[in-house]
Amino acid sequence: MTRVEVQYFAILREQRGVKAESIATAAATVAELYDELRVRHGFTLPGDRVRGAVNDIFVPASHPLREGDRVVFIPPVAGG
Amino acid sequence: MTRVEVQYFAILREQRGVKAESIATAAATVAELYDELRVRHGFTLPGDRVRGAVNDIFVPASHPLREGDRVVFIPPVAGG
Amino acid sequence: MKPFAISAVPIEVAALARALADDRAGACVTFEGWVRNRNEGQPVASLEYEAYALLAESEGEKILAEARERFALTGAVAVHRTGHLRIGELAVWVGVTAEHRGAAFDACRYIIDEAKARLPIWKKEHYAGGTTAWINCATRGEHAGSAPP
Amino acid sequence: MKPFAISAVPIEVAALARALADDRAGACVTFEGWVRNRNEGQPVASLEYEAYALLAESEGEKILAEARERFALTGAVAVHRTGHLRIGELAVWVGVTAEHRGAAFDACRYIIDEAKARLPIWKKEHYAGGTTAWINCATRGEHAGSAPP
Repeated sequence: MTRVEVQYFAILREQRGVKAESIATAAATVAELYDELRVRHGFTLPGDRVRGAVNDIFVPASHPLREGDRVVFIPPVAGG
Repeated sequence: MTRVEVQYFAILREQRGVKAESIATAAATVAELYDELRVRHGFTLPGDRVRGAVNDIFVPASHPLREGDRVVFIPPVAGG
Repeated sequence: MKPFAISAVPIEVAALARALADDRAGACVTFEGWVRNRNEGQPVASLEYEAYALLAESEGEKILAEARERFALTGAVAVHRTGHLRIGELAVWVGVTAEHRGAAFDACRYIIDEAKARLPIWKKEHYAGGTTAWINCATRGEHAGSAPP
Repeated sequence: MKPFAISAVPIEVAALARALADDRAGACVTFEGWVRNRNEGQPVASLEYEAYALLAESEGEKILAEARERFALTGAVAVHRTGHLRIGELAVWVGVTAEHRGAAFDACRYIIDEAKARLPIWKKEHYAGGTTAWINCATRGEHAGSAPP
């Protein structure tokens, strides 16, 4: 199990009801972690609409998780 | 003879030494008046580099002069 | 002053503009994004901006650096608000200076276009009846960041 | 307030910007033309602007009306200085508002491009040694006004 700190923004923060939480996960990648959390928390955004950041840097979905990482899931931006 | 009021700006004002003057002329058009004044005052700008305005409206070079008109000769603008 | 900043308090335009003063500059182009009273035909009461500030600032600085590389600029500064804003309030400010106006216009446009597409900043519209919506968070909208994951 | 003005005194940007406030507007683009310290490689000490004010104002209003016709604007204002200006001083200000930023950028650019090409306003550069030159008055430069004579 890997322990990571997860931060939420915007619609994800509202759907989760907290800004951040500490998670122990068997997920190996950012994408796997999102899928796990999506099921657990009922997030409406599919995984391919969400980008990941680890330790405040954008990362690909396949980015591996390491102990102590700060992971942020980034909903689509307003753009307008 | 037609009496008109002539106003000068920028390089024409400097070369003439006054901002405005009253002129009695035999010239029939704006272009003819400029040619007459260019010779008399030694203006360096050729006629085709100068636009005319009569009574504060741009006019073509062939515009006829009438008694009491206010005529302005407009050097090329800075543009930059 | 940081060239790109996220601000939770009203943007002080006068101070930003003063910071851009430069004897070599002949042109200054600014863009201001204001909260408008309707969006896609629907009346809007107010707007809430939320930012992932750390990443928004580093991505914002990257955008300004790209603009300086692509265009002949003398200066470039930008600030984006967060928090709950009223109609007419200033949400984002971009200021660019250059010797000539072409570069200033093109760079200012580049910066705001990239900022809107890439910064992890979200907006939530509040409507007259008390309902709200996160804009583009549902199914539309672009990914934040410069490259797809 | 006149939408286009020639001003012999310093341009008050704050008042002009306030006049553009509009709840429907989501974008405000401004252009400022500043007196810069060199032109075409030559150091400039100061700049003098002379305008045929009456015709410059009517031609300026025409340009603003064209911009309103071509682009979806909520507002457009411009002011051009006359007189002797120091390096860094504001010579011309254009402010445009629109629902969306594309129209605001395009219109602001249109207005300043047309203003520079068409308004009967001349500039005289003063150099360090005390010499001066009317810019483009000699052999280059465009005719003022919208149509050739």
